[in-house]
Amino acid sequence: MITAFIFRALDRNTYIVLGLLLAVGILLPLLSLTDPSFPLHVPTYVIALIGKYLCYALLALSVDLVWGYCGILSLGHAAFFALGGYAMGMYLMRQIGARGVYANPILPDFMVFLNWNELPWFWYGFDHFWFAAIMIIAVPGLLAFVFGWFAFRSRVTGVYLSIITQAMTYALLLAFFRNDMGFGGNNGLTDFKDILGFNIQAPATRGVLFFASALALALGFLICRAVIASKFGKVLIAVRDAESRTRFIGYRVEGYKLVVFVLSAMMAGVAGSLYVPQIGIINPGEFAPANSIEAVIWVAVGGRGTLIGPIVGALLVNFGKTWFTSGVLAEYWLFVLGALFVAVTLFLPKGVVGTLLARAKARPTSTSAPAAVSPIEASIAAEEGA
Amino acid sequence: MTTLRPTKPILAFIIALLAMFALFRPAYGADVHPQVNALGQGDYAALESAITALAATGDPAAAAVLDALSNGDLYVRKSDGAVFKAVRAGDGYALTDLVTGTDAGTAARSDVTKIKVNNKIRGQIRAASGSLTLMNPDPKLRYAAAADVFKSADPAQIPLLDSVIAGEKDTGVKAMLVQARAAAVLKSDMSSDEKVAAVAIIAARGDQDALAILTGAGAAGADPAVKAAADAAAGSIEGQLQLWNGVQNIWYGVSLGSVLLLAAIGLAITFGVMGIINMAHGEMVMLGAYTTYVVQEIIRTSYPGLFDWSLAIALPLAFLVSGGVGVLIERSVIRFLYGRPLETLLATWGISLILQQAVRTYFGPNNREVGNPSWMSGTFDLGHLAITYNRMWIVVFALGVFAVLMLVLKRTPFGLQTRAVTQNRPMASSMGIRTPYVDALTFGLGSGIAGIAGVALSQIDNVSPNLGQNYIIDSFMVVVFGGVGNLWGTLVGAFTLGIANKFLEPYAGAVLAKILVLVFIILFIQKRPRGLFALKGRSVEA
Amino acid sequence: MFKRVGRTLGALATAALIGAGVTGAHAADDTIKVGILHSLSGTMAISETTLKDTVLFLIDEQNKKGGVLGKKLEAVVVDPASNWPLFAEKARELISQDKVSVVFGCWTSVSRKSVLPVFKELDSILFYPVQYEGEESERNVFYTGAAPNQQAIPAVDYLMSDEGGAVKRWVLEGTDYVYPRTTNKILEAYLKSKGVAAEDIMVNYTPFGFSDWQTEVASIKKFGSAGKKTAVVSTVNGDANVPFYKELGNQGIKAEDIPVVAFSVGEEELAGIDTAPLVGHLAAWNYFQSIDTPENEDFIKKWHAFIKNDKRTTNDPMEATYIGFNAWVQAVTKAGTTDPDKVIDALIGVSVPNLTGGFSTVMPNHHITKPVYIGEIQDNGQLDVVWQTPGLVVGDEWSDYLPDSKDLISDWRAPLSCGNFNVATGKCGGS
Amino acid sequence: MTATHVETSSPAAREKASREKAKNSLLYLDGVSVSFDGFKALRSLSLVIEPGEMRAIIGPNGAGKTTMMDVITGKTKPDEGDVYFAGDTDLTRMDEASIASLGIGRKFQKPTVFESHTVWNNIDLALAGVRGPFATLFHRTSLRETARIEEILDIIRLADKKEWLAANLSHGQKQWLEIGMLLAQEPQLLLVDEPVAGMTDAETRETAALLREIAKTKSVVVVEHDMSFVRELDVKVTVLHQGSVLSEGTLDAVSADPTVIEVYLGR
Repeated sequence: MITAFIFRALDRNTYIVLGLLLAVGILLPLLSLTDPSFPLHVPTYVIALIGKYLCYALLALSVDLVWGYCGILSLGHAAFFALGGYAMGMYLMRQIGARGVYANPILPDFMVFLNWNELPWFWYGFDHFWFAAIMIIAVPGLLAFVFGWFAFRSRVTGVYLSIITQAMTYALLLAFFRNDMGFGGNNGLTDFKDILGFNIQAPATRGVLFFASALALALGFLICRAVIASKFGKVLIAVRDAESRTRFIGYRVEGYKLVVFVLSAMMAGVAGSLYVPQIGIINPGEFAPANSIEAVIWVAVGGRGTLIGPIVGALLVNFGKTWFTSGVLAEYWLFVLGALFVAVTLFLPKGVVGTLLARAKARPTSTSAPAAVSPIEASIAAEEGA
Repeated sequence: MTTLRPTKPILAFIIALLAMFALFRPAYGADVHPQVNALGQGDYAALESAITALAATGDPAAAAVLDALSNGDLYVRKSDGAVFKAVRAGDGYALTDLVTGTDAGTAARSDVTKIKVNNKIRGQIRAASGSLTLMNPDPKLRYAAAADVFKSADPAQIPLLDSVIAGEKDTGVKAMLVQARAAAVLKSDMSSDEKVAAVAIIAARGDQDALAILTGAGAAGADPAVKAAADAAAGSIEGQLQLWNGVQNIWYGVSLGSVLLLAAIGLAITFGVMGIINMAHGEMVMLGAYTTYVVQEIIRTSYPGLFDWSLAIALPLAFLVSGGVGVLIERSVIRFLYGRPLETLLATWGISLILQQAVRTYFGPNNREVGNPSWMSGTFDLGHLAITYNRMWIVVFALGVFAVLMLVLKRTPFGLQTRAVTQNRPMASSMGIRTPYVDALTFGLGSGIAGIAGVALSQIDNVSPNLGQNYIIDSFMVVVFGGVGNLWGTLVGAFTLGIANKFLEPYAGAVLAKILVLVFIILFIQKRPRGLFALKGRSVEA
Repeated sequence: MFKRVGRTLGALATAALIGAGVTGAHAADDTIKVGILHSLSGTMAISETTLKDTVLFLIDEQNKKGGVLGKKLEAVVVDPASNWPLFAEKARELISQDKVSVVFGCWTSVSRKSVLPVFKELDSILFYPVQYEGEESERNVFYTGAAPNQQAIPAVDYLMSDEGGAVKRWVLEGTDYVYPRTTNKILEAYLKSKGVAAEDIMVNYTPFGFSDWQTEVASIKKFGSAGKKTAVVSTVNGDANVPFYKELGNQGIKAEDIPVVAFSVGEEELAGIDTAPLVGHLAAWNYFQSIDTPENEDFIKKWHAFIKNDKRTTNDPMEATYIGFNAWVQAVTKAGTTDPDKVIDALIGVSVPNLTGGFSTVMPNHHITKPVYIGEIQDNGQLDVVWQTPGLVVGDEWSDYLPDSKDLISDWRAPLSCGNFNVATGKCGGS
Repeated sequence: MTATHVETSSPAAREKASREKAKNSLLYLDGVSVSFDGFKALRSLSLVIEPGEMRAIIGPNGAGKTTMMDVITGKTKPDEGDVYFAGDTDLTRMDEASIASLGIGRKFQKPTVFESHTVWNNIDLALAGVRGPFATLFHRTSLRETARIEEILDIIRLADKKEWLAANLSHGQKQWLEIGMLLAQEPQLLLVDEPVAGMTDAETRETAALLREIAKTKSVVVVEHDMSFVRELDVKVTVLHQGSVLSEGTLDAVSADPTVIEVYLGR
């Protein structure tokens, strides 16, 4: 059943994307291990940078799955991303063992100097990778489940949902800032030494982490593709386009929203967990509502309702950010980002990829005329107009 | 204060004696220049004794000299060690002779050194000049002096107080003096009957200060009768203060609520009435605050006399600036996005980034100073509740803005058109209402109100490019909690959240209180997705 | 058309690679590059922008003197945008792509923690100019701001002294993050060691950017009216200070009654408030603009000329940057190279003039010696020194008042070369 | 047959009587009231639909037609009153999805189809069968289902446009597609809200024929303004006014009813 489910997703385009991602995932780390004099040598800096972009791309993909395909504009996905990151961070903290500055075999440094006497219960188990791996998926999934179960059942939709997801991540931001929470307060978790026994800063480990990110993105893409290609995916789009209609033909919409929201949260959690070892720190700043909104703009730039769009958007915007925040342009970054938000919503409502796709579609097909209104807009308008 | 440093009682005693002399109006004549100049010699310890000596002369100029010293206006001329009052004039200082009050020429910056004071010296000066001004003709000053004496509670001053009380006509000042005397009595070694009487006087105050004095009086080692009386009085005050604590929480909640209301009320129009998720709302508030700053800067440099009017002048300007920017945003961006609220969210978020960075580039990233006009500074007591003027005015102002807005929306043709357009755009347009015009003006109104909220918030918060960011989430919470499209909901929502927050704060701490309120709102929205005062209606099915 | 998108994606990736590779390759040899890693946008821009300008100013001054080792200095400015992971990314960019020899940067502890692994991995030098909670000593970092014992403890000593008002009762008011938490832990232990009873210490925390201080100020007032002299030790951070002081002023808490001594409030922060009601409240720093020395006067004059605004204030982190910059210049001159390993070794023991008329020396623990000043807020927004430590204070990275760090010392000289040597076990902790 | 309000003193007895009445009907509404902020949209509305019956409901704007549909389909919960389906299923305790699964299909006044899906997928989604999220995730369309979709596409005359996006259909085609989706649900009862609004005369006639065809096997409730269309349907008519039933009978009979005339023509 699962294989059939996945198999259905495999069309030619999916092969291309998967192939490309895996090629990048294997080739770049290999090239980074070459001698710097080698003409195709890739500096570690680039690996670290693109590794981060890949994690962001996976986050964008997860946002797109709920927003682009189901019409749920979540402004709280940074929370799931950060929770996944924290789960990984906790594992990495426990791996430090007695090599912390205070040489305490059990307690992480920040607990030592704040006079904690024993490990809080919620840190138990994180010394095992398998446990952390489960938590990376389970914690964001559980939060999404609880939150979604209440919200979707009470039919909180549209802007209300966006605003309370924002409130959710904001509340978590404040909570994780508290030192009493036992997650290192605003400094977060850092100073990681190794992962699964390998030095986390070794070029080879970096390469593997990079590959893992590319692989996770490829898998995320494949899963999204399979979901979209299934009847489930059709129902999602149906919910996005006309929620009431879907209810009146007998689909329990809240169930669908819940499943896709939880799936998306889990993907975001995985993205966060791969992000943390590559960046080397996780702190409450990752919960900031602004981060969620930025992830949404990646999707909007790339094109929501397409699966390539969010990946392209995340890469484009973050490349722009890297480029703009260096040198003389530094002061203008926020102008550019702000203008991008405005321009995309005004002139490119379908995003870069969406626009390209629409143009490509308009040319060869004769059976269908191009849609006058973007269905997404129509559905959102219908949703909000009610 | 249980441990008295040696200088103080001596000083007070001398002052007391001199003050009694003062009642008999003896003639002065001695030149106090040496005593004044002594202030400029040596370290803090030397300064302390110099102050004592100066006060001991009882010269009428002494109070003014001490006042200037406390304000940090006294300078020593390096060449001859003479002490002057100096004010900045050009590159140097203009000097004034302290005794004669005559102009004493100027000095270059490097020629004079400031006489530094610290808190301890300031306290000493306050006690000294408190005693010196107990006979000032101005009852307000006398009252303040009596309050200072009450705080210092020095037994050595009892004789002085006795004589002053006898001559005092003003009942308010007199009551204060009596309390000051009682406080001093409790510190003295007078009879226990006297002390029990003093306990009763202090207990009548019933406030935190009284409690502190009574706790001190009831400390171990006190006379059993005094201790019993003090403990009983302290107990009853504590009970009363507990009650006042609740009142205080409500007031703080109302005050926080008024800030939330101000921040949210513009949003209640742009979001609540028009359905635009204006993430740049906070920046409209910020622009209002910066307008206040600019107005004050101009007033400071050109028309210093108008400073107390600065907020009144800033109000209409802030409304125009923020409103104008709002209209501009509406015309250039938002009008293309009607019916797509989620898109307005993204676009206005972009605008908010641009506005923030624009302000940061133009004004710099630092906080800007916005002063409180005199009528917004200070505190007054209502029972045992200390109400600060700025908070009070902000509550009044928030309610005023709310009332005016209600009037505009309910009683003017513009309000009627706004409601018509937001309820049924095509119908309104076919009835001859110029909907684009109304849209722009409504958005401008919402933004303008955010701007005047900025004027008020500049009085209690930072004026920095980030100002708006601190309010945006709270504002949305208030509007959503209160019920979108319902201004009364916003009013009730703001005060409910404010009071809830302030009641939680003492128990949970500020951080947890805020988290709890957020969680509460999230849960509440699940229960009532359309907020407190949502309009029920037949679902218009798509 | 998917193919087309795929191709675009590929092209982008290639462009990114080439872009990165090309700019990285042409690191010029005729200049020495200096990285500046301070936020120019976002919430921290308020504090950090000034430091960026300071480094640019110092580089300009140095180049007027002919640069270092016969080469001109060239600034590379990046904007980590108050975003902690971006700090790490930018640090990596500065070191491996721009090939800077040294980086001046960071303000918050978390930004420093975020870039630490990068500096360790790529072996470069970071000068960190801000007062912080201590409990850290890294080979690649030089801490020119104050450690807790160079700010907090002298401030408390002053307040406990007769001259400071003989304070008996303490409110430790802070923003809820690591610096206040640690500082308050240290202070609590210190106060208790001085015989202060537990019920005479009140600790309270508020969130970042907190603006409604009514309840907190009221409870300070209440705590302070118990008949004992009370003081507030404030580790309130950033933007929250202005509303805090405004509320103090409005509720009529005067410095003579309950003085507030702050560790995060300097000239820059005071520029945003009407300080008239705050006169007499205190701040503890290692530098004040008002300090009257020829060095300082000269520095301020040149700074004003550079920034073309004679209203701009100077502050403690600027002085820390100044000390760090000059120490680095001297160490490079001494080592005759910008090679990080050699410069790190050369830095220890370097002694450079500070702006308060003395010298600051880089110690083996990578912290520096500093005088500690207590200043009183004046009505012109400046701080006047009312007290200072008799001599220089050596930055203590591992606090003596925390049970787990009192046995640790740091010495980066060979042969010990350890940032957390445990004198009790005789072992270098960590890796 | 006019549905009369059941007058019995005790609630238990009333409920029993109500159930008795409901037992033989397909849809049974008794004493249903709904109010919004003081406005009474339905006042003690009672209505019975027999199995296999087609009923037209007319009434001026604000008569409560759409609210009645909302109540039947679970969108709105009545303040009071009973709603039973197929004898003993209490609809007031169920949500839209379960009511739809019971076999009640609803067509909206404004045609609502899934615009970014193809015509084929629209029908496929509505097809009776799997509804749960996990079931749909792994569901594969069977041959039998394909055949049924083709069949319905023929009925609604959209077979040649099955690959079109629904967004690109004309207004009338969308109306039909929506009816097709209703058919695919295999409902026992169809609620059709103004099916011919905005249609040409030819389309109207075809739609009437289509509905009559459907009514052979299912119960249908049609809400309509268009009198000629109602006449074309030739079924019993219920007139709603101000939230309750004003008159019931053949079109001719209700047209002659003086109260109806008064409501429609005014005094």
